[in-house]
Amino acid sequence: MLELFEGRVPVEKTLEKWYQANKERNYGAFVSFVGTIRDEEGIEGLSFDIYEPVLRSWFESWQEKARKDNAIFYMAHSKGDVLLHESSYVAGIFSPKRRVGLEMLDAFVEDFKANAPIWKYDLKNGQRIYAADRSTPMEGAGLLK
Amino acid sequence: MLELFEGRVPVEKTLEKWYQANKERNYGAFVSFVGTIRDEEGIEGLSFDIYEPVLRSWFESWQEKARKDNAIFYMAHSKGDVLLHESSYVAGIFSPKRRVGLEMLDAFVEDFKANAPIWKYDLKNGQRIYAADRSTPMEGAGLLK
Amino acid sequence: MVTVEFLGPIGKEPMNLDVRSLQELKEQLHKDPALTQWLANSSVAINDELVNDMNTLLNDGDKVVLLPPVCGG
Amino acid sequence: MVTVEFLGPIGKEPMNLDVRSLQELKEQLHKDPALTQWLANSSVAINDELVNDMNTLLNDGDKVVLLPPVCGG
Repeated sequence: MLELFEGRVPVEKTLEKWYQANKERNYGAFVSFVGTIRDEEGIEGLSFDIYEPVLRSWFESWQEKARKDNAIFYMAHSKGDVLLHESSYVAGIFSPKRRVGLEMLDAFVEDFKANAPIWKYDLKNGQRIYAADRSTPMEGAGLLK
Repeated sequence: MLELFEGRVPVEKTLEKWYQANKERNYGAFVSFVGTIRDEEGIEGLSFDIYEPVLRSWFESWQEKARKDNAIFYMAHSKGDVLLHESSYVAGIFSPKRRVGLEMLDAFVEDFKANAPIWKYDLKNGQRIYAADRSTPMEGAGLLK
Repeated sequence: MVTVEFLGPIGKEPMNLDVRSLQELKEQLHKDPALTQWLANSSVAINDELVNDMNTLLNDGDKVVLLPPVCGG
Repeated sequence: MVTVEFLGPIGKEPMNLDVRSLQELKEQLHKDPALTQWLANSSVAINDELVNDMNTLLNDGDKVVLLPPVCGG
């Protein structure tokens, strides 16, 4: 399941909801990742744009992979502004055994960074500045170069 | 921090407490693992013995490793009986960046399985049966052979 | 007619263009010098499917989006 | 005198033994045939520190524990 939030992700409620929805479903392992905005480089926070249709297909392709291992992915992400020490990203996977969960979550988060259609901006001195230096061209970039 | 519980670990409260205690401390990543008892092989649940002094030193040696990477480990585990679909083990790590967290949690959980002084029993037909086939000799085993 | 949307930091209003191929689209878009850097590092989706092939045909009513470099999380 | 505790599934009451070395301890413990299998796969801690060296000395009042194969989680 993929959930988007205006502003920060409510981490505790999100993890609780996922856990509750799956605890009786005979998964032995639940591995999760929470990303929180760090106070660094003088930023006041981060801000995100998301292109939802492509994000949903990207997520579905991972859900498909997970299904083959009898696992299931969850993800929550922020749109708009997220302030320092708030969380913008939560990902989780339920799997029968821990090894599959740990490995798939790792691969998922890596691919997420490279290919999920989300744009990040620093909030600095009241401005919203594209994080160009930390951004990665997606698969197939430069087709119209 | 290492916490032991009689019976199941209260997962949501535990994750919430860890998250709350650390969200303002400028960690960018929180990776966690929850282990839940699967309904398999006809068991009614699992039961655990723990030797706490050696578990605490084992945990402290990991905490020491984490400290070098400015990370911090958390762990909660059950003593005694844990029933089907209840959770017996929660581990988490807060780190500045996600890569360190994912890798250290993976190594931590692997070493936990091999070297934490915890003994597992199947609860089956009202009996408590040592899970010999799934158990691993600890480092240095057989010294008095 | 196809509509073209420019996502994230590109910050350009959507356009309607009368183009029948990615080649034609490319030529049209290169007329705007502000787009040159973005064309070099953006991916392209037609009707929300990423495409890798310059020979992909465009049909009337197609929605094309340009996706610049990403950074989620 | 040292005390010896048998952890987890070994299921044997603690013993007090008058031994001065791991070698002596080993000989004493091998007198109980029920322990043979456990001695082959158990680790040993003295005063809650795991030991790997048969030459480690035992002092009066030491606590020795035998840790059979583990499986947490």
